[in-house]
Amino acid sequence: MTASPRTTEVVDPVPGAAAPHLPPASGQCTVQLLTPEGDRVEHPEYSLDIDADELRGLYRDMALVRRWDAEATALQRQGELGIWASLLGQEAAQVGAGRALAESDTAFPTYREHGVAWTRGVDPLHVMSLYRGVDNGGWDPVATRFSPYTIVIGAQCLHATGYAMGVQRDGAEQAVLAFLGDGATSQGEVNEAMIWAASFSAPVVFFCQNNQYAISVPLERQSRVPLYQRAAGFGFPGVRVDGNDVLAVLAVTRAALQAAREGQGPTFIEAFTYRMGAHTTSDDPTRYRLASELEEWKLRDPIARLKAHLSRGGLADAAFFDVVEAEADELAARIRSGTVGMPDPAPTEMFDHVHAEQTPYLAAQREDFVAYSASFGEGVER
Amino acid sequence: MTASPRTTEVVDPVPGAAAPHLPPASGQCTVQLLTPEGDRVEHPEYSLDIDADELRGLYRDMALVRRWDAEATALQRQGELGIWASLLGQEAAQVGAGRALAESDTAFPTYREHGVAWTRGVDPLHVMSLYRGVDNGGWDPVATRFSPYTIVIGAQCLHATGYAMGVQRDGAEQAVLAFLGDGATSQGEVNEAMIWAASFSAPVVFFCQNNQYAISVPLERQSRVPLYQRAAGFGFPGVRVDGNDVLAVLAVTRAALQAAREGQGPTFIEAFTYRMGAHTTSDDPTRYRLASELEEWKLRDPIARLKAHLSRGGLADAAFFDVVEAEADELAARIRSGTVGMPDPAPTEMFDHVHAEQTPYLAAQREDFVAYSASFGEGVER
Amino acid sequence: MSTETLTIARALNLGLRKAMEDDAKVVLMGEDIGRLGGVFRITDGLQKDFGEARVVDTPLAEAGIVGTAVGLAMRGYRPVCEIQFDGFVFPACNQIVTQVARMHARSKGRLPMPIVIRIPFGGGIGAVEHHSESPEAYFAHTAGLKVVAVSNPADAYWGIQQAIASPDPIVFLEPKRRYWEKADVDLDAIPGPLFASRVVRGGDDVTVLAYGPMVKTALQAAEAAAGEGRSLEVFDLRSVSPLDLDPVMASVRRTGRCVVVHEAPTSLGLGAEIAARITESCFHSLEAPVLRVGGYDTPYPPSKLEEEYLPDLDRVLDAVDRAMEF
Amino acid sequence: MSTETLTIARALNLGLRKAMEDDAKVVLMGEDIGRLGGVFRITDGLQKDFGEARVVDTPLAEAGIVGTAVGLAMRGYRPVCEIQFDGFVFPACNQIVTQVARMHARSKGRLPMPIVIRIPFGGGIGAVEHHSESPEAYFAHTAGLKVVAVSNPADAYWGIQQAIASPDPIVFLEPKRRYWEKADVDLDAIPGPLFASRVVRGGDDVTVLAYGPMVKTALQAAEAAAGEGRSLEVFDLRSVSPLDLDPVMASVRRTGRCVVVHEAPTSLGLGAEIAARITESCFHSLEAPVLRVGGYDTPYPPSKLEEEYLPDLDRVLDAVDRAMEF
Ligand SMILES: Cc1ncc(C[n+]2csc(CCOP(=O)(O)OP(=O)(O)O)c2C)c(N)n1
Ligand SMILES: Cc1ncc(C[n+]2csc(CCOP(=O)(O)OP(=O)(O)O)c2C)c(N)n1
Ligand SMILES: [Mg+2]
Ligand SMILES: [Mg+2]
Repeated sequence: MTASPRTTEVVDPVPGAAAPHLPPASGQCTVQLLTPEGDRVEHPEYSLDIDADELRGLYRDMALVRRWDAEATALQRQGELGIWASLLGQEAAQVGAGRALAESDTAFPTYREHGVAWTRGVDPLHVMSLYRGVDNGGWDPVATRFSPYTIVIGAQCLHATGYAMGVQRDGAEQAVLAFLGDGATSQGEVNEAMIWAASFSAPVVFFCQNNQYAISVPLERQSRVPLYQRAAGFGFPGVRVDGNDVLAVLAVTRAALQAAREGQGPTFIEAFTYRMGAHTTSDDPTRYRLASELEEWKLRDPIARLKAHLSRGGLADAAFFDVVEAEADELAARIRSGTVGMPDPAPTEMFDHVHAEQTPYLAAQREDFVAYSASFGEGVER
Repeated sequence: MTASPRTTEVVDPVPGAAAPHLPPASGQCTVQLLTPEGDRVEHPEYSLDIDADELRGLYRDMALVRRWDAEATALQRQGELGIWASLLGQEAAQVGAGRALAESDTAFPTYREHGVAWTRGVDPLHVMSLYRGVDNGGWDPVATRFSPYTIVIGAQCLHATGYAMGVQRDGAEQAVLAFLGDGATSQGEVNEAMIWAASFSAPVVFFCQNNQYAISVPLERQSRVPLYQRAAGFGFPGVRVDGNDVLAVLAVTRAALQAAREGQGPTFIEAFTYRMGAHTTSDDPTRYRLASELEEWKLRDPIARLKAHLSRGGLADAAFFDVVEAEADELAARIRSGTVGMPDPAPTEMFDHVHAEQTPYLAAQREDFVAYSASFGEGVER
Repeated sequence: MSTETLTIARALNLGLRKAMEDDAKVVLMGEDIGRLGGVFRITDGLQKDFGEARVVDTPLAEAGIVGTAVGLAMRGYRPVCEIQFDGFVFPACNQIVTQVARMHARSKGRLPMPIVIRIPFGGGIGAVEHHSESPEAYFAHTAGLKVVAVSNPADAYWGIQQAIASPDPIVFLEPKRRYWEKADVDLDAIPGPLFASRVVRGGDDVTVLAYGPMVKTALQAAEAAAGEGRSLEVFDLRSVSPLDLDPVMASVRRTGRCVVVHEAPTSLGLGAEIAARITESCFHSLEAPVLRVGGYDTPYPPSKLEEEYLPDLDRVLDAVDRAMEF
Repeated sequence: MSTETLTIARALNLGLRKAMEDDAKVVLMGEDIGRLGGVFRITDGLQKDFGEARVVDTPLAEAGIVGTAVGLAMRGYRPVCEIQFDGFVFPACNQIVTQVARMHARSKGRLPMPIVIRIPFGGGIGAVEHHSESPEAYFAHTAGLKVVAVSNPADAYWGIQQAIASPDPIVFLEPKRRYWEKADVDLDAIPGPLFASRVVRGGDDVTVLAYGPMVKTALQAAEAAAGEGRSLEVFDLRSVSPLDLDPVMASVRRTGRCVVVHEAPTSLGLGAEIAARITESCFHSLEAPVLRVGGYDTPYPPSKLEEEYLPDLDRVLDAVDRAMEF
């Protein structure tokens, strides 16, 4: 958009805010291997040969994380979580990217990558504990190669790049996957991360889930050109993939990670998708976007798409879907009981990990705290 | 460059640091209107019709600021300045950009834009006072439409963008020119400024003097692709101009500023030039670059180039050059005496501009300071 | 006389609206402040009424918000920046500390910086990391900045207007956990000075100082203490920088005892500066050292522990006891 | 025993070299630290000897330097970041405060952050704006960080090695105006603990506290005071966070008087915290309030005025007089 210098009225629309955010019209340079209708299509650069088992595995992953997400939203409504950031609609982007990782690769998530956590073998309860306010995430980032959730927008991109510089120094054939949102692309630190990755040719892939919104602010406020084009300005490849097509995401991310492992440096992936739910359980999207937009995107549902492909292709039968359904019920039940039954942390926890070597002054504060609590007869464990 | 993941030895060269930084080979997409030999050439997109008076004016500007620069360097050596940042070699970039500004436009410099200051009518002594440690720059930024020197790399780019957003809101037909160096392009804030300028289509032009180095660090550490390409990633035009060709710089900057005034939004200009001197008087370039590189660039001297054009074209005679020479002598003398004779600031100055409305506590500190100084018989003026 | 019952959130919204009506140069900038009205709805309805040029939904970059505000201020505007949560002000640190705070001095007064940086601050809302911080000490230590913290709807309504009208840059701290607390506000009253402290409860035994969300906590403590026959004089400092301590010192000379309360980590929190100044000025009147009740020197904990972390009525009373027994 | 006469700059250079020899995981990162050896030549020769993978000339971005250091630390490296000048640490503020300081707590100890952030700090070198700052209070107020300031070649040599060996993130402050001051350093000595204060001159009348560049100033004051028959006990605090105040308090209980000296603005400078703690612990022993000698609450002034701004011998003696006369 171009602002007329003559009037202030049009100086600052959120450009395109009015227009609904529709999926890229076919024919646009977006990598797709599975149409919204579930038909397999070929792409000149990105092929994927994948067997029925793997396809069913991807379906199962997406179905289970969606159920986890629904259960978490319900638990928040019932007061069992402080807040929840839903991944609804982004299952293909997250599962596709997560499954593209080799075991020895490392991922740096935002706060919404529950689907990636799942693929890394992170126990959902270790994510729930963060949103319940028990801790800042209970999983072991070293063992899972899945770094802590990062809430300060974009900060993890520099961590991922630095980690990748470490991988280079170790001479290891590993890659790093940095997750970020469309809004995050405006943070200075995120752009610095791309500048560093290019300068050092670090083995890091920036995986941007463009879900069209940063809370209420539409993509157009962050960039007036497609996000994947940002990378070229920094001197490395950018590619846009249909983020609701798990196969395309898997293929594109795999290729980028492999290139990184081979020393070809960074890639920026824009996974074009849609946040079908609210930003978080505290948000009310009706204030800033049209219901029709959501309806449009429901036709591109990432799970329905793969299900159609599996069914029509005879790659999965009703029994399979029933089993997954049952698994989902089990998972949901486990998450519910595990969350509700989660013990509160020991109050002294807050003192115990501030430093690797605690200072005498903080140790004294801890002692005072314990004594003070005891004075109320509260049995604070030491 | 591509790092091999197998060895740490090649992980981190400053790419290209070894290779000398030569001017762009002709044939590259660099706008040039005057060859190093002083021949006028045409460019399909950028024409400049300029009369002999204006040409001589540009020569005069460049000759005078170079002389000012030389005098300042000498004064620093003699202990009259704390430090000096030389513009030697960048006269064409600065004078060309400065003369492209309309009177009502506004410029946001770094700490090296003495040539731009000159074109804005800033008294050289008001720049000298900064490097002498008398103040942070003595000129009136409102009257001169030349903002204070900014030493924190890149910070001024956001100021320029915000100022341009103000211009939009005023519905004024004015443009803003933000200066930055090649190193500055790596700062997050600079990239944010470009993102904002694009998002709001603000009337700001980013004028980057790529003088090949950020102190000792060569351009290749900041970017592995030409800097002007950065802009495309943000969705606005970028152009590279021969920074030692004052005519090309003038034409390209004029066009970009006019586009901004007309509401077409930002442009990024990479003025490809060379820092012929040290980073500052505290720096020793022999530690990090080859003498041969400097020799190469001397053949592209921006002033010699225009002088050749003026002489051969019969646009200026010996008398003219003598007059400018004499003017330069005068200017140097005025700068020398003005600098050496510059009074120290009143100590109480440091308290007087902290706030527009001074706080009682700071007023009290000031009083105590005055009383304390008086106790030594120092007559501190109140 | 028109008096309305307002929450702090609503009072801020009305105050911003009034400031925008009074001065066409006032521009609001921030993430999600337009269409959404801000995550706390403080700017609710303002973009609809004042347009997108005056209520700007910005890209997601705090340095950008504050840095462009500097440029707008140079152009004669009065930008009001919203930082969405306290924990997200740090990307703007460079612009705030090296630019906003110094432009007036750097330009010898030629470039005033009438910028307000609004920050919902403090804990107690059960939020995740970075949403419950108290960063005021960073700004109070920064020469060139002024810092105020409001505690009630009336100060919110008048304070935001006074801050916007001020020629100096002001970090304006809003007690997010008190956003929804109500009080009567006289919209015709003549407001007192912005940078003045205020006695909110008279007393004789101990002088208790607080600001922002802790004022209510201090008042609750005073109420409880009264039950035990102890009378606390409670001050709402209101301005964190500059500090208005003369009235406080007069009180301390009377009571001989002083307790400072804030949520920020105790080490180098405002309590440190206040204790140092009061001790220097009231040395011979002090019966006990100035005691500090603050957050522990740890990162703000996960929300299940925030009640243990945050100063509360009991911790204030405990400090009062220690001051009395000293 | 091998004793060498070293400047602080040279001692740091040797200390860094030793640390890199001892541990292959040590990586230096910063602007101009490779080929140039840093603007102060602290890393002179290290890239030549250890290669470009271990002495990294970075792009011009402080957030990038510190943010990538976090990632390198997660990968098992021990990054040592050089911030070229004190005034340029602010772009890294977000990474330092919200990431470096908290990663260990966030991960419940699973992700230690053995990161050293070297900052040449303080004034007195006749520099332009942003080259003479004292930002230590920002970091000392940040839970999760440790902050040390060296004052002499021996502490520089051992301190930098101890800081690099520490599992915790440390802001390492180097007194730039003292870089070229010499002293003998015993390279075989067994160094004392990093986080301990030290008496550098014994005395009975007033306890004077300083760190970094002000230690020399305090000692000069003590020398002058001795001439007037006044005996000052001078402490080099060495560690700014945590503060090692027990020995200081023992001294204050003896002298009854205390003066704290630093270059940073006085309001919410380290002097505030130190005064508050000492007053609380030594209340009944104090003959006078703890007095603070610091920078004024103004931006660091143009260099022609820095001598007026910086605490010097006379200002310390003036405070000592006031403490004695109280
Ligand atoms: C530095 C910072 N500023 C502001 C916020 C508040 N905030 C949380 S999420 C969000 C929007 C992020 O949008 P995007 O990057 O697109 O990710 P998404 O939530 O859409 O997945 C904002 C502004 C934050 N967490 N960090
Ligand atoms: C934020 C910040 N970091 C570091 C510095 C120290 N410094 C001063 S100039 C400079 C190099 C700038 O290079 P460039 O942007 O290319 O401008 P040039 O000096 O070449 O004109 C550096 C690192 C600074 N001034 N600001
Ligand atoms: Mg988004
Ligand atoms: Mg340069």
